[in-house]
Amino acid sequence: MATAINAELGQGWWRIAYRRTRNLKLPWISVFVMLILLVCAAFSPLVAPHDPTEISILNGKLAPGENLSYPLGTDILGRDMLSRLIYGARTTVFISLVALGTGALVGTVIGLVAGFREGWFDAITMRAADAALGFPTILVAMVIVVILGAGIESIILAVLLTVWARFARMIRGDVLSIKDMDYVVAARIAGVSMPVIIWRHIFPNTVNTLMIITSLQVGQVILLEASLSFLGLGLPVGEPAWGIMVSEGKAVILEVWWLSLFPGIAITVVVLAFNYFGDWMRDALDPKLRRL
Amino acid sequence: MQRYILVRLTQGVITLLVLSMAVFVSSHLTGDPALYLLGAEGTQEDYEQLKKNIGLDKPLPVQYLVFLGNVVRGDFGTSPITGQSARDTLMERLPATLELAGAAFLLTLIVGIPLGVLSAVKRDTIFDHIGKFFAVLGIAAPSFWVAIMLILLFGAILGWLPTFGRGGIDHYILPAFVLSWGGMAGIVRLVRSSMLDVLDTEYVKFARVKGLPERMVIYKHALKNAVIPALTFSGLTLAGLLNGSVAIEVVFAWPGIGRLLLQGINQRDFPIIQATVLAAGLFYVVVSLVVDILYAYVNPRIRYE
Amino acid sequence: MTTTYEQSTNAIIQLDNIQKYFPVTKGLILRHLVGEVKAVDGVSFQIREGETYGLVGESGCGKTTTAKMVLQVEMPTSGQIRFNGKDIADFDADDRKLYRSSVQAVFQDPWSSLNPRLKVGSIILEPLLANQTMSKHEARENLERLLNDVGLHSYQADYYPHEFSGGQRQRIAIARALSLQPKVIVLDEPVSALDVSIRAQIMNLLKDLQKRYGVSYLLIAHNLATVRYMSHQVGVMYLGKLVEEAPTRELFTNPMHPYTKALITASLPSHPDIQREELVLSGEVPSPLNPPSGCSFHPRCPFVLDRCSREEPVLGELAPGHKVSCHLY
Amino acid sequence: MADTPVLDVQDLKTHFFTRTGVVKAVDGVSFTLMPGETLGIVGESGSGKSMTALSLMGLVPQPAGRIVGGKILFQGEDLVQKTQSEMQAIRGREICMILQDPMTSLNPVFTVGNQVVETVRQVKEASRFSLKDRAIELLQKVKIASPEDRMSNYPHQMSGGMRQRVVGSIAIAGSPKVLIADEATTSLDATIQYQYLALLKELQADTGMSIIFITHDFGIVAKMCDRVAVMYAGRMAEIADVRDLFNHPAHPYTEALMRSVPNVDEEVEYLYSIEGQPPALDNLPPGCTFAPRCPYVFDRCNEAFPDLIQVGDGHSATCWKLAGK
Repeated sequence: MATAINAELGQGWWRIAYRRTRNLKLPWISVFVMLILLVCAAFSPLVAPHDPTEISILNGKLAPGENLSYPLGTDILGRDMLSRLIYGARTTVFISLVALGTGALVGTVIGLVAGFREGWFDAITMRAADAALGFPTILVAMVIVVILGAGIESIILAVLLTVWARFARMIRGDVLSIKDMDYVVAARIAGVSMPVIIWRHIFPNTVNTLMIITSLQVGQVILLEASLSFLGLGLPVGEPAWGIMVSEGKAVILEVWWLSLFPGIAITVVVLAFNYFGDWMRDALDPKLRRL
Repeated sequence: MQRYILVRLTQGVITLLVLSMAVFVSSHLTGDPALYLLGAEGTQEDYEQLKKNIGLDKPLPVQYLVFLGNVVRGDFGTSPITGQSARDTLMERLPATLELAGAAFLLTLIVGIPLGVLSAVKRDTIFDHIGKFFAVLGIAAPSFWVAIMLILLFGAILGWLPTFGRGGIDHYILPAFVLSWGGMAGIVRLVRSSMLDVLDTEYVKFARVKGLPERMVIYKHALKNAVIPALTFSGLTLAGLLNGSVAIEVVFAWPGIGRLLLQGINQRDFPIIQATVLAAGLFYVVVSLVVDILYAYVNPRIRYE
Repeated sequence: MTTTYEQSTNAIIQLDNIQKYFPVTKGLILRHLVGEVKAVDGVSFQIREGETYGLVGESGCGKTTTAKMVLQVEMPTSGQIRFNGKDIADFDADDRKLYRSSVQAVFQDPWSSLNPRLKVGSIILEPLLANQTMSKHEARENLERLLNDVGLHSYQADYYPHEFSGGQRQRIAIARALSLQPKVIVLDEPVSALDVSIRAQIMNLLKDLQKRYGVSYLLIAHNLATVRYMSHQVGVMYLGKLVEEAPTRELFTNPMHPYTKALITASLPSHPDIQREELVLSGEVPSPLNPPSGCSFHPRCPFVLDRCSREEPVLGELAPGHKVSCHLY
Repeated sequence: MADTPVLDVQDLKTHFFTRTGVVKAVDGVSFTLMPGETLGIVGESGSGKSMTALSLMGLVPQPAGRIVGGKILFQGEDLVQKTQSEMQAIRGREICMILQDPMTSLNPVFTVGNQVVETVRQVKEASRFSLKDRAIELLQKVKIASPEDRMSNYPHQMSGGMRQRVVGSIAIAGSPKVLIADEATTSLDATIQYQYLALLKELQADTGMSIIFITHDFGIVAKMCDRVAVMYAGRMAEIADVRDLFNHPAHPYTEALMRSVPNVDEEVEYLYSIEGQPPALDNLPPGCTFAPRCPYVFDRCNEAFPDLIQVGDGHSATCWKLAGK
């Protein structure tokens, strides 16, 4: 029994992923949602039936289904909800990609170095990471907005400031345990140089963790962006961003209920899809991380 | 143990210092504070005088130290918008937020821990599925949106609950629930997974082997070990309730510091921003310190180090 | 007999009074030294060409730390390690490179000793390719020879480690250790993680390889039977010190140190009818942070004398090649 | 010694139902255990020896694992038919067990005293007032020095050997008739293991309980056991009195295993080694599970799994070679 578990812990990523996809059901719904999101983001002008900023007072406040050319209805200014949602996907994907990408890069590099070198660099960066992890993100974001003003840069910076820490912490933990593995010791004994050891032995074995955290963080990033936009601290009002759309609908919720409903559903479904996918990936790749 | 607390304490103080620098810098980066305070009718002379009065002619580090000294004494200055002392405004608003956060925190623990335990013990039953669904939804749905939808449902359509402002007990129900949901979901997930881990351990197996009834195996041997990680998390949740409270206070028109902060930002009211941000920071630092001490206390392996 | 032994073989690696102390610190901000864990405290022995030196002892006796110093993963606090007569401290870059390729290791846990991301072929060839450049063709030839040496098929080079059982993985680890044609291989508990029916396969393989290539082994083990089967010379360690050393047959037929005797008593019999002289040790191994005065074994020793708690015994040669550190002799 | 066995296991089958198929962890195991007797169950990892022990305790991991056949007669009553709550009353009082790893058998967040006392209370061996005294008495029995002081220690403050003694004291708290030691000394150092084995013998002499040693080590069997059952790939290979087994092993696996173990007491130039690996339990060969590695294999071996064939008094083995006689 124990050997079977050990065998699972030490498998190559692609092989295990392949084997698990055969045995374990892929979260098809999640994958489907993620694909739709990506298609909407990449090809918004082609997918959207209308220009999201096109104002037509005559068609204002159309309820969903009332006019088939506007399947999800229109807002007060007569802008098409569906098109705005599709362009909103673009905003969401862009911000998540940039913020998460830089966060992952910075965090991974710091984590690798901190874990490998230990000493003062490790002490300082990990204390900072602890502080960044616990500290209320919105507060950080608000301070940044006060300094830089509202806008995409502020959102990205706010996300970056918290996301790097999660990557750094987890990757460092991985490095610390991999460093003590006998295969690393064997490589040192054989005279393999340090950069080669990091590149061949340590980094490839952190990739599982990297993928898992990334997919679990996407949801958090989307939520954060939406919250900031909702509070008016993100993109300028009127832009097609889901958080802003919820906020725009808030005042008229009793009358035009669909304005807030649909973007909220969009956020929830997308975040749900990424979380499920992350959970699935974690279970498939690394059951040790169940607590993440 | 002492060392551990000391390290955390230093870390907290550094966090607050960094935060104070950030808010201090923010007021200097985004324009000239003196111009700000002066208003539209001020003359060049008034301007110079004002600068001297509030020490803006001194070098930046000195200004920061003066600022820090004031802050430590609880003096955040006067709001140029309302003309009131920022500290007084803060103190006026603080109870509303603390009450809401407290109510949400209680809800989080009272519902979250049992649901997590139940979900793990009754694994793969209807309890587990409900627990898991609830947890996943709590993490995925944005709280501000849930709040709006609940207002629509319970306030507008059903008319059962008040939807804005602070008042009787019924005013707390919706905001406290929405505020607690995210953290509650996190606790459910965490307790569930750590409970599952603990149920797999040798000492739980041995507790069964020696003939303890299942109830004791779960509620004595497994629970304490499973709740220890949840404790740290719940501390973070409490600190993080400030996170959610800004949006919730906005949606429910709750007169707390979250809304105050947002107002401050929109009006570029720096004394208010500084006061609220630092108060929130202090709250976070204190809470996480208390939780760390508590954690060390319930975990004998750390206590005896 | 022992004299011919001495003459026919010479030492490849010689440890001379090596020590390894790990500092223990305490204090809030200004950490200060409160003591040292004397993991290895003055150990001397030599590994001879083509022979196996077995190092036995219970957990915490310092045998693994000693092995790590031989592997240059840990640096000794004091003492000398000589390789072909030359002190490691005086090595230049070329010497160091030569040492690196001459001393290899096989570890206990075959699950953590192979990188799960690399194919077996690339694991086995890594030491070789890190030390010399060679053509693809040469590399392939070397790989096939190594796989063949450890009883694996050449097609298995393209598999990943997880596709092998524990015993096969240990064979892969042995092939990797052999790739540089080393003079010495450190075997750290090479079979204790394996199933009983697999252990003999691996031990026999190691013996065969020694015969064929004349490689020396430093065997670290806690199981006396394994040590007896594999070794030519055996050293017994207790709390960081060598308490007895002798050629294998001599040590097992005529153990002298009370601790060695206790270890033999405690090792399990191979037949229910075997009755051994009862020698029960009381208590457990003391902390190496605060070892007992005098002979560190005296609190557990059934033959303790007055002077044992005061004077530290020295390792003395009582019979040819048989050294014991005990006041009884 | 009484003639009725305290434990009579007949054709026990414990299977695991996984996504990839049925794993026959225990597949037809039979043995008896007399009062005061010590039985060794020997096997390699995956031989089903530990799962046999868990089946006896009624603790087969749920929901994947299930006892699908056979009987476990304990003093005449079939434990397989018992409900969980009935089994709970038996565990600790009638049958108890010592697990392999003393580092993890004790709960890290409760004191040693707490864990001993709760067991004493559970097995109702003492009135309420003397719970603590009884706990101290138990710790004395396993030779823990100054037990009063040790009561307030946490497990992490003790050494491995000491912890395993505490585990032992808990296991005997209910004066069980059967004690199962599942690799109970594997993780201990040689001299500590020796002390522990001596302690178990002493406790057995005191209480007259029967002991089942689950082990992979023939040395423990030689030293401790009266009778031995050898398991291979979930099935019984051989069962015999310890001297019979060591003098005349009947099953080729037993024989090969014994010859492949090195010996402290004599010099061996070259060990016999069994080729190949034990089979995967979800993919067993059709006939005898040992056939692929057996030096004596012949046609019949690949056709059907052999019956348990008696070769002497209380000595039988599952091998077709023996049927030819």
